[in-house]
Amino acid sequence: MAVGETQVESGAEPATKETETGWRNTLRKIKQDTTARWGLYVITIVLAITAYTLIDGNLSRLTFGAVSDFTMAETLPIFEHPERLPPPGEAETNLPPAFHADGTMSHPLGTDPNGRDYFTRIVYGAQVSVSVGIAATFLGLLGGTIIGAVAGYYGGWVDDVLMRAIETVYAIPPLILIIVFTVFVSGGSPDVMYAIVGVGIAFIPVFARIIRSEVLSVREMDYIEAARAAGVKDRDIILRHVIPNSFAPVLVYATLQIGVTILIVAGISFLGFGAQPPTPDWGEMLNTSHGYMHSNVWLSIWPGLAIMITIMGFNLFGDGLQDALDPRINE
Amino acid sequence: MSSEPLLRVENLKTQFFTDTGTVRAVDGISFEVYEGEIVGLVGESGAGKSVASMSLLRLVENPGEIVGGEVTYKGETIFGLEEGPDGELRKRDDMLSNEEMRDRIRGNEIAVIFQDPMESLNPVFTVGGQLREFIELNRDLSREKAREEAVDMLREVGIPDPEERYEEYPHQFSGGMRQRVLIAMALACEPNLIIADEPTTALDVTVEGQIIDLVDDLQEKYGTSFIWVTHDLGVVAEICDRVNVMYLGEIVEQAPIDELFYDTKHPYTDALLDSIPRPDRTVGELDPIEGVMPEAISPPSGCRFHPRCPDAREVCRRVHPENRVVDTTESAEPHRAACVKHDAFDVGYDESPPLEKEPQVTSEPDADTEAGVTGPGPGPGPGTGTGTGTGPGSSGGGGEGSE
Amino acid sequence: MGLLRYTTYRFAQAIPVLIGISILTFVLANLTPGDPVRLMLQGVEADQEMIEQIEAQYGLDRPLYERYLDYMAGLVQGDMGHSFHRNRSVSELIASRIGPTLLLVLSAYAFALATSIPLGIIAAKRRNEPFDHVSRIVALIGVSTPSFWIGIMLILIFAVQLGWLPSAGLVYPWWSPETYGHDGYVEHFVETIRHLLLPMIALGTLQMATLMRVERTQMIESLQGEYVKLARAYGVPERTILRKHAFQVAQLPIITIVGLNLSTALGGAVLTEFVFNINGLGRLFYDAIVQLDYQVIMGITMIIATMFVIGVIITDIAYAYIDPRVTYGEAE
Amino acid sequence: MSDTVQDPGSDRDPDGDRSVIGSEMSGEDVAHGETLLEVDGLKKYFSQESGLLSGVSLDPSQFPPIEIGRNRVKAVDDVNFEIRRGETLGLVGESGCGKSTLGRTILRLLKPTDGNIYFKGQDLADLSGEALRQKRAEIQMIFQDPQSSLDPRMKVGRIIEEPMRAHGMLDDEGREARAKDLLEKVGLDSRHYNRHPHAFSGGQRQRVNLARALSVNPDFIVCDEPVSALDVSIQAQVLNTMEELQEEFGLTYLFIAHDLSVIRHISDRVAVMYLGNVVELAEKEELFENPQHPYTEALLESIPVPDPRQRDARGVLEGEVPSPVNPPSGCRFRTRCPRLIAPDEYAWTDEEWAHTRAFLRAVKRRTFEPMTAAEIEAEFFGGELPTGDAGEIVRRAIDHVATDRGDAGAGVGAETGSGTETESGSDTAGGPEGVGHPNVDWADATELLLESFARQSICARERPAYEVEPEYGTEPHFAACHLHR
Repeated sequence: MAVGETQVESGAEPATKETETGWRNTLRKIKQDTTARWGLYVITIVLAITAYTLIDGNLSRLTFGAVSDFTMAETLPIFEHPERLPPPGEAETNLPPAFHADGTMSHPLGTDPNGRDYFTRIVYGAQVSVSVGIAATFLGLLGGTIIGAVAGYYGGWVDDVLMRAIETVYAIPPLILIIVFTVFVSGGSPDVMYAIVGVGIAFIPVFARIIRSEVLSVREMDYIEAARAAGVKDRDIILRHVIPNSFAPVLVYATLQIGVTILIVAGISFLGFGAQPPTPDWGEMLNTSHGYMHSNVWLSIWPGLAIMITIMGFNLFGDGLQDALDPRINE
Repeated sequence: MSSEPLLRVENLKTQFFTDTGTVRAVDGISFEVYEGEIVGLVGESGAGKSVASMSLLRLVENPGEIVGGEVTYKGETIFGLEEGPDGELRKRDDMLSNEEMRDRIRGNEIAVIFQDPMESLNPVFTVGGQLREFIELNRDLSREKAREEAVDMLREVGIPDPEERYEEYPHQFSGGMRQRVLIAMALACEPNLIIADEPTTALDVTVEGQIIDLVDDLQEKYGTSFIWVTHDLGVVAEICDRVNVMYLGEIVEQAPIDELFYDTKHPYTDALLDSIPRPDRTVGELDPIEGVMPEAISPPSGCRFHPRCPDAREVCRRVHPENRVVDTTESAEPHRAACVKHDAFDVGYDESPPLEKEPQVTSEPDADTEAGVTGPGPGPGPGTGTGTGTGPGSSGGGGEGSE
Repeated sequence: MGLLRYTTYRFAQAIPVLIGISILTFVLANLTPGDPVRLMLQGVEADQEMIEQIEAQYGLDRPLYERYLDYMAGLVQGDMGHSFHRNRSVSELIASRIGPTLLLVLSAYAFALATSIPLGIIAAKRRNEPFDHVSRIVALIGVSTPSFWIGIMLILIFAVQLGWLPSAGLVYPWWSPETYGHDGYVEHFVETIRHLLLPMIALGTLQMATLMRVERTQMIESLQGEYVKLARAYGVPERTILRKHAFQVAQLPIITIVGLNLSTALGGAVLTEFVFNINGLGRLFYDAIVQLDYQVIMGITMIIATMFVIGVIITDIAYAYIDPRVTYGEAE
Repeated sequence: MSDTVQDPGSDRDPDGDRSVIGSEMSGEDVAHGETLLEVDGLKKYFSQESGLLSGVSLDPSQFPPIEIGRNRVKAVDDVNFEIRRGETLGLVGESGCGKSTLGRTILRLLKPTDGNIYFKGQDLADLSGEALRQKRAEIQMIFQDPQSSLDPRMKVGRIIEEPMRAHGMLDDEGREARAKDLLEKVGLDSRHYNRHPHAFSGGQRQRVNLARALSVNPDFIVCDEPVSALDVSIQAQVLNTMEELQEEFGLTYLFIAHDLSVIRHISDRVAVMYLGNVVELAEKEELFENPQHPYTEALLESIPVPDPRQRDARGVLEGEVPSPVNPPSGCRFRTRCPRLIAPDEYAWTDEEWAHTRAFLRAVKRRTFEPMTAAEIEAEFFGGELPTGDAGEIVRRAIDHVATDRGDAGAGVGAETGSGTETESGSDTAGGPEGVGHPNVDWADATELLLESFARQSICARERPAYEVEPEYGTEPHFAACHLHR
C-alpha cells in the first residue's frame, strides 16, 4: 500500500494544532471571555492579599517566635496589627470611614468599637475566609472524587451502598451539619479548623454526585471500551482515561463551590461557631457589629461587601470556565 | 408539468458570520419546483443542503443570514433584494413580512419534515395534541374538527389504533412511528410543498422502505410537491423526479432522475456513484473520491471540485463554472452541469494541461486545495483548515439528572 | 395508578435515608471528646453525684448501640427525648417552633418563584440584550451575597433609617388578632405581611437568583430544541412557542432544583431567624447549640433533614407527574 | 521488556523490516480457511434494572406487594456460527437486533449468559481476569463512533501504543517505531504521532482506530459499524484500506453493519440477525441472490437501489419489531412474516389463508376503521369467508369488530387470557375497546384469531433451523425458516 505525502501537514493547519490540548484551548477561551477575565482579576487580588497576610503572620512567628505579636504589618506603614487592642483611651473608637465628615485618612474605613483600624481587619479577614473556603472545598473535592469515582466506575452494589450513604449526609442541610459537627467534635469550643473539616465533610456528597455522574458518562464512551478491549488494566483505565476526562466539569464546579463555601463559613462565623475573636474574619466581624447596628452602621457594611465581592469573583470565574468547557456553546 | 413553477429559487446565498470567518454555506443556487413533483437535493454532509432548505422558509438561525438571491413562491416573494437609492441592497417592498411568512406560508403553504424524529416532537405534549395544534393553526379549523382531522391523518399515515395513540406521548412511539407522525403533520396542513430534510436517514432499512412507500402513495393522492433533501443516492433513485446535486454550497448538476444516473454530466456525481457499494450487485473494487470536501469558509478557487476531480485540468483551477445547460433530454427538459469539460463552456478545457496531482491513495487530504493556488482568479485567502473534525470531543454536558 | 405506586415507592425509599440520618446525628452527638454531661453542664455548678444521676437518667452509662436503639424506639413513638435546659420534651419544643420556620421558608419560596421565573424567561428571550445583562448581574449579586448580610442591610435601610418596617419578630397569622392587640383581621393580615417582608426577601434572594439563572439557561436550551424549530416551521407565533412549547420543557429541571435548594433554604432559616429574632426552629437550634442541649440538637437535625427529604420527594413526584417520560416504579 | 506470548516484533529492527507488522503466529496456530472462532449456543440476556434490589419492585395491587421481575432483555438468544481464518463474516440486522451485543459478547466485553465462544479451540466464555486480559492481544475491536472511540486527551501515538503497553510488548522506542509504522500502514503519516484526535476528520480517526487495533498484531477483529458514521465518499476510502490490511496481515473480520450494500461489498459470508437470532447464514452471493428466509428477502427488497430504473421492485415489511423482553415463540419473525405457514388443523386453500392472515394482522394492528361485517368480508376476503371450522372462527372474529353486530361469541377470547407470550408485541396499544364504537371489541377479536390460527402454526410451535442446498458456491446455506421443512 503506497503511502503518499500526507497533506494534513502542509501548512493548512497552524502549528498549534500539534500541541493544543483541551486545557490549552480552555485557557484561550477564558482569556477571551470577559466574565471569566473579571473573575480572574478579583480572585487574583483576593489571593494576593491572602498570601500577603499569611506570609506576614507566619514570617513574624518564624522570626520572633509564636508569642511575639510583632508582624510585618507593623513594619509597613499601611497596616497595623489586626488583632492587637490599642490601650484604652489611646485610639478613637467607632470612627466613621474617611469619606465621612468625621473620618480621617489614617483609618480609611474607620475603627471598630475597640479602636482597631477596620481597614486592616478587613484586609486580614480575607485570610480566614479565603483559605478556609479553598481548603474546605479541596477537602470535599478529594473525598468526593474518591467516593464518586469508585461508585461510578464499579457500579452495582458498591455504587448503591456508597450512594445511599452520600444521600444520607446530603439530606442534612450543610449549615446545620457543619455546626453540629463543629460544636460536638470540638467539645463545645468551636474553631476555624473544625469548621474546615466540617465543611469538607458536608460537601463530599455534592462532589461525589458530580464526579459519579461524570464518570458514568465517561464510562459509556467508546474509548473506555476500546481500552478494555485492548486489555488495559482497570487501574490504568481509571487513571489514564476516566479521571482525566471527568475532571474538567468538576473543576468548574469546584470553583463555583469555593464561593458557596465562603458563604457558608461566613454564616457559621456570623453565628459565632467559626472563627473566634479576636481573629479578624468577615463573618465574625459581622457578628460583632450586629450589636452596634444602631450606633455604627458602617461596621456592618464593609465585611459584607468584602464577602460579596470575593464570592462574586469566584462565581464569575466559574461561569466563564463553564462556558469555555461547554461543548454546546463551543459549536 | 405546468410552465410556471410552484417555487423558484434564483442565485440564493446564505452565509454564516462566525468568529473565524464567513461561511458561505449556500453560494448562489438556483432551481425550480413544479407542481406535483419530487425534487431531490443531494450532497454529502457540509454541502449546504439543509441550510438551503431552511432558507426557503426564511428560518436560518443566527449567525446565519440570507444575503442574496430571490425566492418566489406562487408569484409571491419570499425573499428578494433590490438596490436602494444609496446603492445599498435592501429588502424589496413586495417581500412577505415576517407575519405573512408565519401566517400564510409556513405550515399551510410549505411544510417541513425534519431528519430526527426523536428530537422533533415536544416530549411533554401528546402526539395528538401537537398535531392538532398545527392543524388548528394552519387550516382555521375548530378544536374538535382539528382533532378529528388529526386522528384521520394518523390513520392515513399508517399508525395503528390512532384514537388511542392520539393521547400518547412521543416517547411511547418508535422512531418509524414518530416519523409517520411528522409526515402526518406535514400533510395535515394541506400544503402545496413539503420540504423533507433527510426524513429517512435515522431509520432502519425496512422502516425506511415503509416510509418511502407511504410518501409515494400520499404524494400521488394529494399531489403535493416535495423537496427531498438527502445524502443517499438510493433513496433519490427511488423517489425523486428531478435531482439537484450539491457540492460545497453550489449545485453542480441538475437533471431528471434517469439522466442523472445514466447520462451523468458532472465528475462529482459520477465519482459519487462509483464510490458507493451496491446492494443489487457485488462490486469488486470501490473507486473512492480522493480527499475530503473542503470547508465552506474558504472554498478552492475555480471549480470547487477540482482538487478532488479525476478530470481536472489547469483551467479548472482558474475558471469557476456556473451551472449551465449542457444537454436536453428527450422530453425537452434541460440537463445542467457546472463543469467546463462540456462544450457549453468554451474556456479551452481540451487544450488545458491536466493538473499534476500528488499520489494520495487513501488519505483524506486536506491540503490539496492549496497544493498550489498559482493561477490568478478569485482565489480565496490562504490555506483551508480542513481535516479537523469537530471541536475537542469533550464528554460534555456534565451535571446531574438523566432524562 | 402508576403515580400512586410511584409515590409509595419513593416514600419507602426514604426510610433507609431517614434511618441513616438518625445514625449520623446520633454518632455526631456522641463524637464529642469527654463526657456529654459535663459539656451540658458547662457553667452549671454540679457535683459528682448529680453528674452520675444525670448520666443514669440519659442512659449514658450504657453502650452506644443500646442507647441508639432506645433513641430509635422513642423516635418511632414520637418521643425525641428531653431538653435538659428547658426541662420540656423535645417534641413539644419543636412543635411549638416549627410554624414560624415553615411560614418563613414557604414565603421565601413563593417570593423566589414569583420573581425568578418571569425574569428568567424574559432574559432568555432577550438574550444578550440590556435586560438580560442587568438581570444576570442581579442574579450574580444574589448568589454571591450572604442572606444574613442582606437581612442586616434591609434592617438598616427599612427599619433603622426609614422606619417603615419592623426589624424583628413575626406576627403569626394562625394566632388570633387579639393576641397582638390588632384591630380586626385586616390589620392582623397587614401586620403579618409587614413583619414577614424583610426576612422573606433576605432568605428568598439566594433562591431567586439561583432559580433565575437555571430558568434562563433552560429556556435558552429549550428554545434551541428541534421541536421549537418545528413549531416555527409550522407558523406557530413566537409568543406561543415561548409560553407553551419551550416553557413546558424548561420547567422540568427547575422542579428538581426547587427541591434540592430546600437544603440551602432550611440552613438559611437558621441565620435569618437569628438576624430577625424570629422564634422558629432555627433560633431554637442556635440556642440549643449554645447551651449544648444535645437532645434538642438531635431532634431538630432529624426534623430538618426529614423536611428536606419530604420536600425532595414531593418535587420528584411533581416531576413524574409533569414529565410523561418518567416511568413510575422503576428505580431512579 | 517482557517476552510475552504474542510478541513477534520484539527482536527485529523496528524500522528496517516491513514484517515488523507481519502476522506470524506462535503456538496453536490455525491455518487459513480453518475455523478460528466458533460460537456455540451463545446467549446474552440483560436485566432491565441494576442495583442492590434489581428486579424487585413494589406492586401494591397484590399481596405481598413485592414483585420479582424476570424482565430480561434477550438481546442474543442461542446463536451459533463459525468464522474461518482470513475471511470476513458480515453480520447484518436492524437496530436492536442484538448484533452489537453479539460482537461485544464475543470479545468478552460482556459476560455471556450461556454458551461457548471457542477461539482457536479455547473457550473464551470460561476465561476471566488476567487470563482474559492477556487473550485480548489476539482479538481486537473497531468502534462505530469516530468521535468517542479515541480519548480526546491522549495523543494519537499514545493511543496506538496503549494496547502494546498493556501487553508488555516492545520497549518504549520499539512501540513508538511501530506506532509510526502503523500510522503509515493505515494511510496516515508518521508525523501525526504527536497530534490529538480532534485534529483529525472522521475518516482519519477510523484509521487511527484501525492502527490501534492492529498494534498488538491480532488475528481477529470485530468491526462494529466502522463506516456507518462516515460520508459515502470517505466510506469507500476506509473500506478499501480495511481490505488491503486484511490481505496484508491475514486478518479475520467479523463485520457488523446495518448497511446491506457495505456488507455485500466486504463480506465473504453473511449472517442475518433478527431479534437476537441468526435467521440466515450463507455465502455472500448465495445470500444476496438466493435468500431463503422471508426476513432476508424483505430486507433486501427494502433497500433503495441507486438505480432509477429499478424502482417499484420493492415489497415492504409490515409492522414493527416486537420487544426482545418477551419475543414470539418459535420463529421470531412469524408475527410479521408475509409467509406465515397455515396451521395444519384446518383445510385451507392458499388464498383463504392469505386472506385470513391479512385480516389477522389488520385486526391486531387495528389498521382499519370499524365497519360493518359485510364491508369487512368484502375488503379482506373478497366477500367469501374460508370454508369449514376456520371460516366459523373468522366469522366470530368479524362479529367482534363489526359495527353492526352485537357482542356475540365472547367464548374463546376470554379463556385464553392466560397466554403470557406477547404475540401482539408492541404493535397494539393496550387499550380496551375501540373508541366510539361500543360493540367493537378489538382485544377479543385479536385474541381469538391469534389463538386459533397464529399460535397453531408450526412457526409458533417450533424453532426453525434448516440447511438449504446452495445455488451459488458450495458453502452450506443455513436458513431458520419452516418453509424449508
